[in-house]
Amino acid sequence: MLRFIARRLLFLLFLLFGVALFVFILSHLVPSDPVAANLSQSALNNPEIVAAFKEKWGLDQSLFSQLLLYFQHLLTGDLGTSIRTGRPVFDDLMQFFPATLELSIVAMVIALVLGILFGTISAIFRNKAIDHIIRTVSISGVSIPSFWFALIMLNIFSSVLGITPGPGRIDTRTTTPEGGTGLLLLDSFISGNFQLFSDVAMHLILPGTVLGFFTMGLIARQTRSNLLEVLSMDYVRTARSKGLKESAIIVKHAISNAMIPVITVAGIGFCNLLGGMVLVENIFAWPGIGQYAYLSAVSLDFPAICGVSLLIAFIYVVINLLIDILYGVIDPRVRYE
Amino acid sequence: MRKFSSFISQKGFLFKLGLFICAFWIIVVIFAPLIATHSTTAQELSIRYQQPSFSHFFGTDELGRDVFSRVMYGSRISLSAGIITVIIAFSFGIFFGGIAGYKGGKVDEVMMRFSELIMAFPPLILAMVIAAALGPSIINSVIAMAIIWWPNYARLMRSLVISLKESEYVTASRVMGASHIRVLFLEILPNSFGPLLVMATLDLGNAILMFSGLSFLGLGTQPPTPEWGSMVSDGAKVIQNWWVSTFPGLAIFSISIGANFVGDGLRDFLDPKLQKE
Amino acid sequence: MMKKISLLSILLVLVLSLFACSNNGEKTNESGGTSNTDTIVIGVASDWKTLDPARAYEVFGNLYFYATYENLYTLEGSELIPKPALAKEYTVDESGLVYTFKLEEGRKFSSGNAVTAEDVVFSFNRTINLKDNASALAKGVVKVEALDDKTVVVNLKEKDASFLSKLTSNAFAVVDSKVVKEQGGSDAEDASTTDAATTHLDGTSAGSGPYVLKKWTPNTEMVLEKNPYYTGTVNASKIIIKEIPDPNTQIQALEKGEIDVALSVGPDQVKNIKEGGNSKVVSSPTSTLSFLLMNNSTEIGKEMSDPLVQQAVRYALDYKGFQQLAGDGALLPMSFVQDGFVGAKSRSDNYQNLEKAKELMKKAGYEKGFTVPLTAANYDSEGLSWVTIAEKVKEDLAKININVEIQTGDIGVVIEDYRNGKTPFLVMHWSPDYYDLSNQLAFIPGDIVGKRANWEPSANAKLVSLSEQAKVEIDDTKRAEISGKMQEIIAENSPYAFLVQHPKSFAVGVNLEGVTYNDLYKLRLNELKLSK
Amino acid sequence: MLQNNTNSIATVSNDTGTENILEVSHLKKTFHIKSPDGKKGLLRAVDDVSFTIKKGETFSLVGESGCGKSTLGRTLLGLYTPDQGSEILFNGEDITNFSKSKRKNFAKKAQLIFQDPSACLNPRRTIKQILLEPFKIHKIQNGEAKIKELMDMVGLASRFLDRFPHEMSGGQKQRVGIARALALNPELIVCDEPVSALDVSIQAQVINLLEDLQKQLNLTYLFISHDLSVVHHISDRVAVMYLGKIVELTTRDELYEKTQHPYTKSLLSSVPDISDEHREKIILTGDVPSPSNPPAGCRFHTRCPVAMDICKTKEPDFIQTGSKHFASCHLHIK
Amino acid sequence: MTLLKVEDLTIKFKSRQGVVKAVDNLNFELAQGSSLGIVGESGSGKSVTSLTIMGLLQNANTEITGNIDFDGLDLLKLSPNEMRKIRGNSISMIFQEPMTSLNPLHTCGKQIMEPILIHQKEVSKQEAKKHAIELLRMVGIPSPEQRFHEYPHQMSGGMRQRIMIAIALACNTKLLIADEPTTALDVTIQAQILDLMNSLKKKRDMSIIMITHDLGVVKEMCEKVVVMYTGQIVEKSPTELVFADPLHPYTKGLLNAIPKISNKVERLEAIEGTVPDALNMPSGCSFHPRCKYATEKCTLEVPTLFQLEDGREVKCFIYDGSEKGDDVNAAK
Repeated sequence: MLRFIARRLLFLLFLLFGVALFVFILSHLVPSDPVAANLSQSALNNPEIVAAFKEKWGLDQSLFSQLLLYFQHLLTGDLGTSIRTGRPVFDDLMQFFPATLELSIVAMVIALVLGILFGTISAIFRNKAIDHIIRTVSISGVSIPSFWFALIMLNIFSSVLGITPGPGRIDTRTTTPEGGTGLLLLDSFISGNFQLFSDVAMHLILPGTVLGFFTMGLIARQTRSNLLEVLSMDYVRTARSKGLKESAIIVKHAISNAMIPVITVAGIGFCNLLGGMVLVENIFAWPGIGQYAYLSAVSLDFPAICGVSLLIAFIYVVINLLIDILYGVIDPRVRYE
Repeated sequence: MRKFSSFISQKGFLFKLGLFICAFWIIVVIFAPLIATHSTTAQELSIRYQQPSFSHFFGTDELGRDVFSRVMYGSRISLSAGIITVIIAFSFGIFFGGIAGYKGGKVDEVMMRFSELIMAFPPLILAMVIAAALGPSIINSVIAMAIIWWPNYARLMRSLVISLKESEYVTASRVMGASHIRVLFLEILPNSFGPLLVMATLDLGNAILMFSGLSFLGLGTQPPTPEWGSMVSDGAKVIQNWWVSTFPGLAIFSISIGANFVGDGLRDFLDPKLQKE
Repeated sequence: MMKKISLLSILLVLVLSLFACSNNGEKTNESGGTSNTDTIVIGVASDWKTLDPARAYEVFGNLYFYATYENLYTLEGSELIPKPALAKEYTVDESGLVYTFKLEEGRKFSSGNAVTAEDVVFSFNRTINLKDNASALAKGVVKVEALDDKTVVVNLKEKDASFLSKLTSNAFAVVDSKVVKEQGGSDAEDASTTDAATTHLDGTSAGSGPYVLKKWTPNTEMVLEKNPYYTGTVNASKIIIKEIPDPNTQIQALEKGEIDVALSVGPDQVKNIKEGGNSKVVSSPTSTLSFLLMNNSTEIGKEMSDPLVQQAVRYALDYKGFQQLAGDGALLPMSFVQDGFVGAKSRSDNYQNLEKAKELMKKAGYEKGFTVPLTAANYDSEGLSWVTIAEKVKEDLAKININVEIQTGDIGVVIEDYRNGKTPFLVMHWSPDYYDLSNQLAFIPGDIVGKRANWEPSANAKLVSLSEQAKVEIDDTKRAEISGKMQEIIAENSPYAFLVQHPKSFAVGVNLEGVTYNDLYKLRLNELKLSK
Repeated sequence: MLQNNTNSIATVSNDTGTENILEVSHLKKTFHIKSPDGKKGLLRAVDDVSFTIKKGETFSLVGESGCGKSTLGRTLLGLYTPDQGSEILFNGEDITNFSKSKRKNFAKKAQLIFQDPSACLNPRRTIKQILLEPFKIHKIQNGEAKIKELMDMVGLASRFLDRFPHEMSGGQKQRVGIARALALNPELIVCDEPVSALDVSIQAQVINLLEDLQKQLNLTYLFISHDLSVVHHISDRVAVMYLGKIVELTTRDELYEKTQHPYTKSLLSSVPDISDEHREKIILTGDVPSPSNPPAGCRFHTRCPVAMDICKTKEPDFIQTGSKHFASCHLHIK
Repeated sequence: MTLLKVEDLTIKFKSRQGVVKAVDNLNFELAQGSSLGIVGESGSGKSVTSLTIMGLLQNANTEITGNIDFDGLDLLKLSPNEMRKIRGNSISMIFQEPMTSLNPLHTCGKQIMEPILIHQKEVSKQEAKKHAIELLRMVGIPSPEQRFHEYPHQMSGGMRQRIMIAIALACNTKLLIADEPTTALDVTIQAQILDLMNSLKKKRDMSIIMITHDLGVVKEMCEKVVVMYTGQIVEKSPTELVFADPLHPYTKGLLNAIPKISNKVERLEAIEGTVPDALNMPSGCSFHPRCKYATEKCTLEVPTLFQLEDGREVKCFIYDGSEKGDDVNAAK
C-alpha cells in the first residue's frame, strides 16, 4: 500500500512538472506582452514605469532563466504572482478554490444519487418505457450545453418562478463569513449557524443541479450498462439459485459489482466538474476557480494559468488515488498489500 | 398511453430517433441555402430583437439579423468542427495507442504517461489556453480540442490492442509469419473498430458541445459567422429576448443528443453482453 | 455496500429536508433584508486589481476611492469641473508652474488623525515614486512641499491647463501618512521597491472619505462601513458591493430585490426592465468615445493608410445606427472631443454620404474594393460590444466594397499590437484619465494615439501647433476656439473615424434615491439612500 | 545438474533410425509478471525442459492447466522468445536466433492448431479470406485453387467459403483451423488441445481427421492435451508435465502400463473411464501450487502420496529409467 | 419414494427467427437418495431442463408446459415467491464455472451464510456462521475458520467448487442439481470433487441430478442415465446397462467415439455430421441424418419412447417390434 502510494506520489511530481513546463511553453509562444496588457496607456509612455514593471516580474530576463526561476520558486511551494490580479497565485487559489470545491461536491452528490438511482431503475426495467425516459434524460444530461442550461434554469427557477435564490453563494445582503475552511456549508454547520447553512444550501441547489446534470448522465449511463452486464453474470444466477429476492439480488450482489466502473466515471466526472466550471460560474456569479481560470487564460496570465492547472492536475491525481483506494475497499481482488 | 409506451419501448427507438435527428441536421447542412429565409449577415437595425414571427421564425438578434437563418447555417460550422475534431483525435489516438499497446514495455509506459499528462489538464482550460494562445478561429479551436481529445482514443485503442494481440486469431496470423504491420492493421484494427466507432460517435456530441463552449467564451469562430455557441453567448446578455439564445442552444442540444443516441444504440448493438435477452 | 447506499439515501433526505426548511429561512431573511434601509447592495462586474490609490487606474477605481478617500479637488454631480474638497482654495503664480493649496480645517482620517499638509505631500510623493500605473498622471509634478500644517505647494515642470482635473483622480487621493507608514509605506525615491503598504490598503482604507473599507475579496465582494470621523452626509451606514459578472444575472437579482443597483449592465439589458416593477433605468452621458483606427503606415495599414480611403470610410459609416446600438442618450461628436469638454462640436445630421464615399474609393483606385482585417477585442464600451461594433462596420463598409474580416481577441492581447502601432484597422475606445481637453490631445499626430496610427507630427504641422496652444491656454473661450479648429481638421483628415459617444445605462431599485452618475466615479455611495 | 541434463539429452535422443525433426534442450521461458500494486515477480512457465521429436511421430504433452504445456508449444513456434541458454533445433537449425526472413520461412514448416476454433478465426473475415491469408503473407500465387484442395482435404464443402466463422459449428470451424495450418505444407504441427472444446461426437471426427492427415502428408504432431484418453489414443510418445517441468517421458504404452512417476499414476487413475475395468483411484489432496511460487525440492512433493523427506529439499534429476523411459522422481534414482 | 417426477415437460423459446423447442416432452422420475445422470452434447436441452426445475427460467419469451412434481408440489404452478422458498432450500444447484459463480466482492463465508439466513429465519447470525464453518469443514476445506473470511479470488477452482457445494447444501437440500460441475476442473481436482459429492450424497441421503457431457462422470456417479439429443430423451436406463449394452444408435455412437485407455482401437468410430440447427430440425427422427441404421421410416415418422421389458426406454424404431405394431411391451 505504502509502495503504491509512493509510486503515485512520484508520478504526481512528474505530472506537475510536465504540466508546469507545458503551460510555460504554451504561454510564452503567444505574441502577447504582459507589459502592454497590464499597464495603462499613459503609464506605457513612461519608460521608467515600464522598466520597473519588467524588473518586478522578471520579464527583463531570458526565457530560460525565467523558466528556471519559476521552477525554483515552485520547489519552495511558491506558485508565483498573478500578473492579472497582482496577488500571489497561491492566495488567489486559496480564495477561489473552496467555492468551486463546495459546488463540485454538491453537484457530485446530486449526480451520484440521481445517476445511480436512474441507472438502476433503467437497467431493471430494461427496454420498458421508464427505461427510455430515463435514458433520454440521462443522455440529455451529457448533451445539453451547460452554459445554456444554466441560463435557462436561472431564468426559470430564480427569475420567473422565484423558487431558488439568485446569484452568488449567499444572500446578497449578508456577507461571506471569514475564516474556516471556505466551504460555507461545512463552516456554518460547525459553527451552528443554521440560518446561514440553509441560505448556503439554497444557493447551491440550482448551480449544483445544473453542473451535476452532465455527470448524472454519465453515471446513469454507466450504471445501467454495468448493471445489465452484472445481472447476466454467473454469480447472480448463483444468488437466484439460493432463493434471494430479486430486489435483494440487485442490492446485495449486483450493485456493488456494477459500481466498480462507475467509480472511475465518477472520478473523471468530478475532475471535469472542476474544470468545466468556467462556463457556468460566470452566470451564477460564483466566485470560484473557473472564473479565475477563464480570466487568466484569456489574458494569458502565465503564473495563474499554471497555478490553476497544477491545482487541477494535483486533484486529478488525488482523485485517481482515492478511486484506486476505493477499488480496494469495494473489490478485494485489488487490495494493495 | 399503452400504445405510446409500447411504441417507444420498441427496441432501438432511441437509436432511430438519434439517426433521425442526425439525418435532419445533415440535410440542413447540405440544403442550408435553400432552407434559410434570410441572409445570415444582413443587418437591419430597425428590426432589432423582434420576437419570433412568420417573417422571422426564430426572431431577430441585436443587429436585426434573422436567427432562423443563422441557426440553419450554423449547423455547417458546428458539425464540421465537431467531425474534424473527432477525426483528428481519432486518427492520432489510434496511431499512438496502437503503437503503445502493440509495442508494450517501456515504450508503452512512456507513451501512456504522456497521454496521462494531457488528461490531467482540465480540458476546457487547456483548450482555452491553446485557443487563446493561437488566436481565436475555427481551426485553432479544432486543434485545441483535438489535442485534448486524442488521449481518450489512444487509451481505448491501446487496451483493445493489448487484448486483441493476445487473441488466438492474431496468434494464428503470427504463426503464419505475418509481419507486425500486417497484424496491427489487418487483424487488430478492423476488430477494434466497433468500440472506437462508438466512442467517436458519442464524442461527436461532446466535441460539438465543447466547441460551442469555446465559442461561447469568444474563442471559437469569428463574427459574423453564424455559430451556435457564440449566438447563445450573444443572446445570454439579453435573456429576456429569449429567442436569441434559446434556438441556437436547442440546436446544440439536439445535434448532441442525436449523436449520443446513435452512439448509445451502436454500443448496445455492438456489445454482445448488452444484446443478450 | 448496503451501508454506503443507506448513507447516500440519508444524504438525499438531508438535502431534500434542506429544501423544505430553508424555504422558511429565506422568507425571514428577505423580510429582514428589506427592512434594513441602512444597507445598500450594489451589483457590479468590476475590474479592481488593487485598492491602493497610488497604484490603481482601473475603470471602477474611483467608485471605491471616492467612497473612502478624499482629494484636494473633486468632481460633483454629473459635472466634470473640479470643485474644492480637502482644499479650501488654491493660488497659482504667474509662471503657472507653482500651485499653492490651503487645506480645509477639521478634516479627519478614519483613524481619527487630522488631515495635514504632510499627508498630502506623502501621498503625492508616494504616487510619483511607486512608478506604477497611477504615477503617469503625476508625471508633471516636480516637487511637493508643506509650507505649514495646512498649506501645500506643488511645483510643475511645465504649464498644465488640466492640472486641477488630474487632481480629482485617485492618483492624488490623500492617504493617512501615519497609518500607511506604519504599514510599511514609503514615499522615498526608491518606493517602487521598498513600499509594502499595498497589501494593507487592499484590506483596509486609510482615507478621510465617508466610508471605511471593512473587507475586500477580489471577484467576490466588498464591504464598506461608515467612517465615524466623516462630517458630511452619509445616508447608508453600510454598502455591500457584490461581483456579478453576468449583466443579465445582475438585472435578475435587481428585479428580485436582492440588489439595489445593477451597475454593470448595458443598454440592451435595461431595455427589458419591466415597467412598473421594482426597478428603474438610469441613463447618463459619459466621456467614452469609440472610434476606428486606420493605420497610416502603408506597410501596416496597406489600403487603409490612404487618406482617401480613410475619408471614404468616414463617409460610409452609418452613425445613426451606432447611436441606436449604443442606446438612449448616445451622442455623435464631430470628432475627437466629447460632448462636455471645452469647445465640443457635434457631427452634422446628414454626414453619412455613400455616393461621396464611393467616389473617394474610385479616386483612390479601389473602386472594386479590397479586403482588410478589422481587429476587435472581446470588450465592450458601456455595454456595447466591440465585436458588435465591428459587425456593424463590416456591414457598412461592404457598401463601398471594402470586405472587412473581423478578428477578435482578448483585450490584453489586442491592446498590445495597438499600442505598438501594428494593427491596420481596429475598434477602440477612449475613456479619459482626467476630464480635460489635454487628455484628448493624445489623438494629435505624434502623440500617444497618433503614434499608434503611425501618424507622424510632420503630417499635419498645424494640428501640432494648435495642440501646443491648447495644452497651456488657460482662458476657456480661447481654448474652445482652438478645440473647434482641431475637431474640424481631424473630422476630415485623420486616421480615425469617431463613431459614438456612449451613454451609461444602468438600473436601480425604484426606492433608491440620490443616484447621480459621474463618468469618473460612477456613483457617490454616500449620497445613495433607500426610501421606505 | 547441468551435466546430468546434458547427459540425459544425449540419451533422450539416442533413438536412432528415424531423424529428429525437433531437438529441444534446456528450454526455459520466464515471464515477468506484475501485480496491481506494481510488485514484480517471475513466473517460470517452462523450466529447463529437454526432449526430441522424431519425424512423423505424434509426441504428446500432458498436464493440468498451468503446467506450461501451451507455453512450451508456443515457444517452439517462436511466439515467445525463450530465455538465454535455451536451444531449439528444428531440422538441425537453431530457431532461437533466426533472422526475420528465416523466421518467416520457418512459419511455412511449423504450424499451430488451436483449442478454441471460435477464437482462432478472425470474426470479420470469411472462410475464404481466412484461408487465403497464408498465401498472401508468403506471396504465393494460385491461392484460390489451393483453398479448394484444402477444403476437400479437411472434408468441408466449398459452399462454406463465403461464410463467416459465426455461421458455422464448432467442428466445422476446427476443420477450417486445420486447413489453414495445412495451407503452407508444414512438417510439424503443434496441436494445442485441438479437441477439448468440441462435443464428444465431433471430437472423434477431428481426431480421425488428424490421424488421416498425418498419414497422408507425413506430418509430425506435437499434441498438447489434458485429456489422457485422447492422448492415449493418438500418441506415439508422451511427456507428462507438472509445474513447468517434464516429470515423465516415454512411449505411449510404457506410460500407461509401466507408469513410474506418482503424479502420472494419480493422473491416470483420476480419469473417469467408461470401460468396465475397475481401477483403484488415487485421489490427490490439495491444489496445484502456483507456478510463480513453486515448492522447493520436488515440485510434486506437496501432493505426492509417497513423498519422502528428500523430496522436500532436493529436486530430482530427470534421468533415464528404462530403455525408452525417463522420469524425475527420487523413487527411481538408484 | 419418488422425490421428483417430471411429466411431459416441454420448453419453447420464442425468438425473432421462430419458435425453438429446447426441450420436447420430457419424462423422468427420481427417487429419494438416488442419482440420475442427464447426458447430452451442447444444445441437447439438458441445462435448460435443470434451470426449469430450479425455476430460474422465466421470461416473456419462454413457454413451459407439463408438470414438475417435487415432494408433492407442482413446481410449475407455484408463484415466484413460493418457488423462491424452495430454491436454495430443498432444491439446490451447482454450476459449471466455479470461477465466476461466486460473487467476487463477498467473503466465502458470507456467501455460504446467505441461504441459511434467507430460508431459516430463526437462525441467528452467530449460529449461521457456526453452521457455515461446519459446512466448510464438511466439504473438505482445510482451516475453515480462516477460509470463512477469505474471498473467492484467493481460492483455486477446486476450492471454489467446494464452496459452491457448501452453499448448495447449506439448508435441507433434498435435491442437488449439478450442471457440469467438474468440466472446468483439472482431472485430479475433478476426482476430488466427484469423490466429495458421492460421499455427501450417502451421508445426507439426498438425490442428485448430474448434468454432463462426460459419460465417464456419469458412470462413476449415477444410478440411472437419461441420454438426450435435440431436446428429447433418446434413451433412459440404469447406468451399468447403458455402458454394457447401449440401445440407441446415438448412445452407441457416443460410446464408440470416446477413446478409452483400457482398450486401444486403431480408429475411433465417429458419429458423422453435426447436431442439427434448432431452427431447422430434420423431419422424422431428429437423429436420422447421422444414424447408420436409418430407414425411410425414420425420415418420415417420429419414434416414441418405447419401453423395453427390463424397464429401459429407448426412442428408436429398431425397438418398436415392427411386426407387432405398437405393442411396446412385447418388443425385443
